[in-house]
Amino acid sequence: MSANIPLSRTDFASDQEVRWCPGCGDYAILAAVQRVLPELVEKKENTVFISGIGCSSRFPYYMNTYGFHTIHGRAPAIATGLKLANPELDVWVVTGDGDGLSIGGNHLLHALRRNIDLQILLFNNQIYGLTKGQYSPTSKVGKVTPSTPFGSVDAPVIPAHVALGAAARFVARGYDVSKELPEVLKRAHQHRGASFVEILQNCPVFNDEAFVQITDRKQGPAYQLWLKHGEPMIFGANNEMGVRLNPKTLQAEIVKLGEDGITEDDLLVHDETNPTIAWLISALPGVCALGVIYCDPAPSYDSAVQAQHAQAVERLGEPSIEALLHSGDTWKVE
Amino acid sequence: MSANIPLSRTDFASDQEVRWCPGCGDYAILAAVQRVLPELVEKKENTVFISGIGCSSRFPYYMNTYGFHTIHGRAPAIATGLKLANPELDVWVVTGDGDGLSIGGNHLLHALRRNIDLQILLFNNQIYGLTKGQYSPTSKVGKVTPSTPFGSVDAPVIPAHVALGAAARFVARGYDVSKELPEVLKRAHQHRGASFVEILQNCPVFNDEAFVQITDRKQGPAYQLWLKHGEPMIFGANNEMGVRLNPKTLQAEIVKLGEDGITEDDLLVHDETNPTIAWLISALPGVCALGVIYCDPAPSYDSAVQAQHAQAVERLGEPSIEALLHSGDTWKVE
Amino acid sequence: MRRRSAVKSVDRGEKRLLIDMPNTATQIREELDSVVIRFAGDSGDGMQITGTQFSSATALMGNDLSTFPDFPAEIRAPAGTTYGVSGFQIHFASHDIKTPGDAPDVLVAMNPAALKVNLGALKEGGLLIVNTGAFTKANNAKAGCKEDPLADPALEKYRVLPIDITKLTLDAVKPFKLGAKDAARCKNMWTLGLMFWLYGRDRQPSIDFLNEKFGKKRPEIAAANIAAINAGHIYGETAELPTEIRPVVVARAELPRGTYRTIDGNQALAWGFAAAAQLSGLPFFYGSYPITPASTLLHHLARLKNFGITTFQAEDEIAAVASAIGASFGGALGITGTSGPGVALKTEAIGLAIMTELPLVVVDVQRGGPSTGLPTKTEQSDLFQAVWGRNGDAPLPVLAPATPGECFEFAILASKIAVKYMTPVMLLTDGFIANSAEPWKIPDVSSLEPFPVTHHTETEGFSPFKRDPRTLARVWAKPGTPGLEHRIGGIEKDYETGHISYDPANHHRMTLTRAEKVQNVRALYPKLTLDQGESEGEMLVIGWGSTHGAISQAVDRVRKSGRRVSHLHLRHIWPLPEGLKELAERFDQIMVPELNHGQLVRLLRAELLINAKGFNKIAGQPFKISEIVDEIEARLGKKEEER
Amino acid sequence: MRRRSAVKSVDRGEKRLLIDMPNTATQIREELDSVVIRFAGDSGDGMQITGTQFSSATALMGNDLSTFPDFPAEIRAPAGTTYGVSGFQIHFASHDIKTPGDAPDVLVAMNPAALKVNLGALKEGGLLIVNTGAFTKANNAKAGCKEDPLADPALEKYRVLPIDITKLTLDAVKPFKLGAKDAARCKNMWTLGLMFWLYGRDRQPSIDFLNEKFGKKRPEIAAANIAAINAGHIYGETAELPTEIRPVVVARAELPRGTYRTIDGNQALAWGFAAAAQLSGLPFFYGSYPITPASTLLHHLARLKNFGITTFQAEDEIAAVASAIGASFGGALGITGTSGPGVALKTEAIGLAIMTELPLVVVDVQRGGPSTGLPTKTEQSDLFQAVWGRNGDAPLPVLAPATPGECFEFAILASKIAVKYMTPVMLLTDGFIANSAEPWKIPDVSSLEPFPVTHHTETEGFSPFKRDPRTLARVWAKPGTPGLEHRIGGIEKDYETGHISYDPANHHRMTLTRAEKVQNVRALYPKLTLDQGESEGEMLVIGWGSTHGAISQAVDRVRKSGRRVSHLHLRHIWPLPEGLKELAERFDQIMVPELNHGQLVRLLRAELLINAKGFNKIAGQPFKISEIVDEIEARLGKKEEER
Ligand SMILES: Cc1ncc(C[n+]2csc(CCOP(=O)(O)OP(=O)(O)O)c2C)c(N)n1
Ligand SMILES: Cc1ncc(C[n+]2csc(CCOP(=O)(O)OP(=O)(O)O)c2C)c(N)n1
Ligand code: SF4
Ligand code: SF4
Ligand SMILES: [Mg+2]
Ligand SMILES: [Mg+2]
Repeated sequence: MSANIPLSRTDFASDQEVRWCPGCGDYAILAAVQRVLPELVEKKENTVFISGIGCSSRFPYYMNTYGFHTIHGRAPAIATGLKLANPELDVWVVTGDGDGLSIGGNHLLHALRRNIDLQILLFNNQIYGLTKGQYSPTSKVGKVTPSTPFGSVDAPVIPAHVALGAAARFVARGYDVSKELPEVLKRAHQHRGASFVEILQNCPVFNDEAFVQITDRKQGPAYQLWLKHGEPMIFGANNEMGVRLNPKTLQAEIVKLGEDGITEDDLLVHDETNPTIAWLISALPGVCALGVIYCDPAPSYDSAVQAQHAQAVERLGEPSIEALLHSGDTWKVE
Repeated sequence: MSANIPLSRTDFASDQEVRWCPGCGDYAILAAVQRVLPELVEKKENTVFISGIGCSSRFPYYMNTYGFHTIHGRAPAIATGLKLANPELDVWVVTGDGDGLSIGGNHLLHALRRNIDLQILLFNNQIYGLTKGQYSPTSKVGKVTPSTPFGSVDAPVIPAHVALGAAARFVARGYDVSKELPEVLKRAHQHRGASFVEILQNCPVFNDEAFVQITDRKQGPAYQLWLKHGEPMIFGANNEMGVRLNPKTLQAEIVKLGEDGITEDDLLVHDETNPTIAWLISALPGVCALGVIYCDPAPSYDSAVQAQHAQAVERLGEPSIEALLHSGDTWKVE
Repeated sequence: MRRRSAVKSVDRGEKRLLIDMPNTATQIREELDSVVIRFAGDSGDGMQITGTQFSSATALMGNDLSTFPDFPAEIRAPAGTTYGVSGFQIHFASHDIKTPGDAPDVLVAMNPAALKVNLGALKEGGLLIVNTGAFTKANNAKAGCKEDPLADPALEKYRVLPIDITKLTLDAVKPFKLGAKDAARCKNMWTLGLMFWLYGRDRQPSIDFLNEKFGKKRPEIAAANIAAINAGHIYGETAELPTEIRPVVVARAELPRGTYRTIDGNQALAWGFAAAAQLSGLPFFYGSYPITPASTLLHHLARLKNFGITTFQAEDEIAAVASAIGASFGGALGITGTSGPGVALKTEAIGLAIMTELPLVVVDVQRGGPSTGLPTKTEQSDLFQAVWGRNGDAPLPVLAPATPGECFEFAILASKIAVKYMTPVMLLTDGFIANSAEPWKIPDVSSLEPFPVTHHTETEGFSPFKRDPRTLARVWAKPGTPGLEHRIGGIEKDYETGHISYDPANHHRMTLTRAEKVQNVRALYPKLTLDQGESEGEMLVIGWGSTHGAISQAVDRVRKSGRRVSHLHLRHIWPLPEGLKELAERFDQIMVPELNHGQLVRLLRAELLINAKGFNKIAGQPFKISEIVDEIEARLGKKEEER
Repeated sequence: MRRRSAVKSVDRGEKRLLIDMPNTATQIREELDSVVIRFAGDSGDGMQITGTQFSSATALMGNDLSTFPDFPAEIRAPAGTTYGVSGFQIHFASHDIKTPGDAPDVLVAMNPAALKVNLGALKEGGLLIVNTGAFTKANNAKAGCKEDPLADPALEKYRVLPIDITKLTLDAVKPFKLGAKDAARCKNMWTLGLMFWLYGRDRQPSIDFLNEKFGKKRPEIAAANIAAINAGHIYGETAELPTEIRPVVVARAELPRGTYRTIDGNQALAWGFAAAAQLSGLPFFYGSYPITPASTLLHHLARLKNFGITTFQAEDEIAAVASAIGASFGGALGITGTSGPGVALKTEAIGLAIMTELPLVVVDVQRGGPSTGLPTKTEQSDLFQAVWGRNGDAPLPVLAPATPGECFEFAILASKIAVKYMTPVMLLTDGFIANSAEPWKIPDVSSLEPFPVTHHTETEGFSPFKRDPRTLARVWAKPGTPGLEHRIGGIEKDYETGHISYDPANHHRMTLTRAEKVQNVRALYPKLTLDQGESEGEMLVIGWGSTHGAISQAVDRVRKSGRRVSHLHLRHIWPLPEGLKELAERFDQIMVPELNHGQLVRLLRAELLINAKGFNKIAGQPFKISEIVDEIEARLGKKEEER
């Protein structure tokens, strides 16, 4: 507990046995978080994980930090109160595609809009794991599940789009077994204000290989566009592909470098602070943007609340209940 | 009630006295709806207005159609059930910025995502009218209200962005006293699937002149960009201004035609079906996009549900409770 | 014995004034014990301001008083309609009073609609002041009157004073060159001036109020309104009023020594919570979503930022309670407030607070239900929801102050229970308590007992569910404390370790423990005492909440007629106080008047197995004293000796 | 009198088979009246399939039976841990039985964790079959056993049959060249085969099941599993088992004539609703959000699209109930289903349905609470929430079937009440009813009484709140009907016109009317009848819901010992049936066993003022018969003649 001994990965592992199914992507995410936290955190006691309900939301039990496994969908609202009451805490929210986008969509929206300084990690496995496999708001159209035996008929949302629509100031994407995940988490942590990170997560039991195209060790890299601020959007196993914008139609195209005389100069350059680019690349056809999609900091709600409190004391003076009760009209009976 | 006599405006006015404050923008919206409905509707009895709670949500009482003044924030969910149970109805949802974006944000998101065939009209007065003037999720930062006596500190959302983030397929914008409002409503009605229409609405009592820059009879037109599909984005009192896209930075600029040799050809051309354009123009600096921002139809949820039912009957045959109860393993005791 | 008290000095914020009694030399004042006045007009007529100004002036005169504002659900219903009528009733007296009065002695009707809606309430022979200027054909029509309502023979039962207030006001404010609308709006101040004259009230406080409100930004408005007050006053002094209309004097009430102010329930709650924050030494967090009639609690608290009070207008009631739970988890005093429909939405999250044993106060300012119901009307129909309305066995303490003033102390008590017992607490008030003002003796702040909370810091043998053996409260270890890192959640937990446990016996034990902990709260209750009467008799009337005044007066009346009736007012609904069954069994009958369809009465029957019988009014309106008197008398029947 | 019945023919979907009794010539079968077996293993061991297959085979043999699946909250807890243990208990007998049994006669433990968790339950002298192959050092450690649990002297109290099922299974399935995992997974079928031999059950249905399930896609899996069944069976026939382990025969139960199937509660509900849709002629809409243990109701209904059933997986419980209300407004039969925390969320919207008087059925499949509680365990702790858990005076009918089979008829009754009385109805079941299967005599569909609903179409004198003078139900006029355009909402409405009304007297009247309408529902109740015993005596045991079986058996036992105890099972919780108070008062004592902290008991005391006393178990587990027997006996004390 002394501040001098640097924290290590094991400091963040609780004594509870991890109870996810064998092969669940949640294990890899847990490992990534436990690995990166020692780099980010000085005082373990200031770290708090708040979750809703779902397989993913079991996360806090496995972290040897403060934690609160709350109720379905409400984690962002509970985290908001916690952060406002105790602004020096480092508050992480862990949620799922059902918890965060189905029942909890509105709280997510408002936590992002208000720009509360939270790291919100949404484990997207495109399914309800804990309740045994019903489809979720991110499941693909036609998904056959116990509640949609003839296939689902409603279109999914793109979590990054929901976040951008909610006026989020930090949006990123990663996946469970990716070695870059800790780096993405680090960026989210650095950002003051609400950071939204979608983490693609495999559920081997109810929705196996939903992201295999992207996450496959061998084929995957060809479909991963790792974003770098200020750099042209290049991807592919041999960095041979790129993203180009058609300025007339405002549509993005996947192009091959070298073909038809296309060079790096023709490619779209990533600008983290540009919301239109963020919107566009969140839903590229045929390639998945990963890393920091959008980062354009603004003052956080909690810091503004603190500032208002300080101003109030300056303007209205130190509080006195006595004076409060006697404010306005009073009279004496003797 | 005979189908032969065409319906008129007064057919849609109920016998209830309209109880909004004098000068409330809701009157103009009511008039616009009552004016346009006879053009859109053949059978008045098939028209239903569903609302939540708020001044705006009193709307159904004044329409001589079927109506349901429900509970705060839940109108889209109730309308969803209604439309699924009775697909031939023409269902309109009336909501406010508090009803639709604060408490009801999640139901709005999912009604849009699912693409239920509803017309959703959100009366945005940037305030809670009915509860006497607290700030709303669309109120400007710094807004002083009874609940924010020192000014609000959270950033508002842009309703059109919320809708686009929710994967809406039709997004439009109008304002209360605009003469084009009926036309916008007509387009919303034509669209099969969920149509989202934000209507800027003045609340003279608690948030007077919130939109006066845009809606002012004289100055207003200079700030109104009425969108036309396939046409360059021109606006201004004398059509002298335009919107140009900087293809490098992907940012929109307001330009003056003729200045620096700028011609119509340099301007961004509106494409209703392009989500990136929709995103960009929903939040232009210095000018307000009005009319149809986005329209890119996809099969509606309700029609897909109907199709599945028909297929099920085809595949599984006419229903028999007798057969159902005897399906699987049974045995006889004699 | 109370003394007839004297108002010595009046402290108006910074300023100190001496009241000079209005000059009553010109006319002889009628001396009355108590008066009930109802101001009624269009929502736009400013009746609520007239009412509150008249109340302040009356309080400053040393009368006891009680008020009842009654306004429509519409923000501004179209002018002149009956559903747009706004009313404000005030009862003031030279003795201790507890209700805004049954039937008004005086009705001020500013337009035909107000007359139509309120005339039925006026006492026979009562004084009716009407603004004839508003009785135009158009206005009569808007109020749905075919004939001229002033020509109605029904008026003959009353003493009618017709005045063209509109015209007299416009004349009075002409010098200030206001627009037509603003000029007409001064009518209410003209009326106030007349009433000030009639009841010998001092004008200065209202003049100060106007100057403060409009002085800086629109001085001409302030000046015109002040002129209107003065004109109304002069009119009273000089006009040749019918002789039966005489100025009135109501002597000072006998009130205990002390400094007084008027206060309404939501204000008292806000200040009580601010006091609780200081007494506990905890940061204070209020998460809420606006809803009538609870919104003003948020508004009051939002102004107290310098008290270290954080208010948060959440996106809905679920987020509101969730944020308060989050704040409590973070070591703050987390509070949330709403009305019935909002409590319904908070139900699931309250269960989480029960399960995780976190402090929380949930204020329910009840209104007419079910569903949206009668949003601006009062009712007591959320008791079931408060005590029993949750999934699972989910007990929590439920408190109910009886008057606006008591809201102050109950905000403190609720907070104290929440942190001492690590439990959510439900605090039930209602629209009537929230909105009506009463004179309130300002408590001596130094006499309020601190209950300092220190969060747990000891790492040795720590478990988040370690309990205090006496209270059964678990320890409160807040994030940020080194060495106490732990996880809690809504799943059942092991009694010892606090880890998740699905063990059957453990669940049984934890359920009993949570229930027992809530029962233990009775250690903080005062001894059960009757509000009035002996501890045995013909009938015990058991009430709760805002019906206190009406029941108290009714029992008083019946007792004066010689009946052995007592009044017990339950301020602690759950757990019920000890000794209640024994007490109740010493009475022949038990009557439970409630503004609902019978909720406390069922709780009492279930818990105590006593044959309590309900007396129910579900009209969105408080009880009248006479309604309760009549019911008691009917149930008692003739007195024994008369039989 | 029931006859000892004979299973004549078995109808398995299309196929018709004749059961050939297993050859028992080689060994003499022990004849038993009833047997309780518990299968226990790791979540990954497939114990639920073993259990259901054994149940089907047992049902087909003509035994009466009752089952109790008990699985962990984790989807797949790590293999070998105690919290990952999954259990399935089956009770079958030659007589009518009603519970899955108290203590098992036979325990099958597939690994050390399963042994550790379940051994305590096994009857002394019971048969313990253990898979020794799983008792490795690593597995012992995972189960938290330091010593070899098979060496534990505690085992001496039981008849232990150690078999290396793992090895025997791997040997049996070797020819099919499965991967190691798939091969090991056949263990449960080997065990099933052994148990089939032990109890003389037919293997064919399970073989058919396997062929159907895997036959097309993975025929090798089907073949291996079938081989495992056969190998287990052969092992029983040929292995030299200890002589005290003898094959058993349980004679057919006496069951009424008819066609039978097994059914669990959620399936019965789904089919009941499908029947209700046909009987009423209404389109059917089910809006729901997944939650344990209610999700399978959604799954069952989702498959019935050809019945004109629309299912809608909403974004949350509020949207689920809201969509059902919208559907009802549109003229359909709107239903929603969930568990306790979901009902909490639906509270506000249910109030809207009460206020607008729209038909709606809310199914609450109760689970352990409060909050997230014990999601996969059973409890009866939502009764308060169902009856009283809403803001405002908000009554609605509450029904509670007692068995899985009764869910079918109660789904129909709830739907009928909803549409006949234009009211939401709460239907309470629980995790136990939802998941456990019982043989169910398939009702004669033609005997189900239709209740055709025709929506209102008459424009003459129409008001949406026009009431049927008998039932007090308002008319149901659905959008799309010419000339009946109208608006409804959550604000109080005028009794006559249905327009918004803030009138005090009207609100009182409407509140009473809504309450009276709900009371009128009793017209659809059957006459109040005891489930067992005379209508007076020493004790009346009043139960409700899933405790029926345990109470019934317990009362039966106590009665056999000569005590005058009767059993009343309330299936209609609100309003309470008529005649209940009179009946209850004819008993010396009233005991109300509940799986909660005392909810029905309080309702009975409050409503009837009877001195009912609770008997409560809050352990997430059903009552054991013996627990109730002991409690009854303790309360009765010695028999009079013995005193
Ligand atoms: C109020 C409430 N409704 C429903 C549930 C049941 N429930 C638990 S988790 C869950 C969905 C989980 O999906 P997701 O958030 O994607 O998490 P995953 O299990 O996939 O990680 C649901 C519906 C609940 N616990 N509480
Ligand atoms: C559950 C619930 N919470 C809160 C309220 C109180 N309430 C009624 S309307 C409203 C906000 C209205 O704002 P908006 O939707 O913008 O409508 P407007 O009045 O501005 O048209 C609120 C908070 C309520 N009726 N129900
Ligand atoms: S069900 Fe899926 S998401 Fe849940 S623990 Fe298992 S593998 Fe992971
Ligand atoms: S408060 Fe505002 S929004 Fe409401 S009716 Fe009045 S003017 Fe319109
Ligand atoms: Mg998921
Ligand atoms: Mg608004």
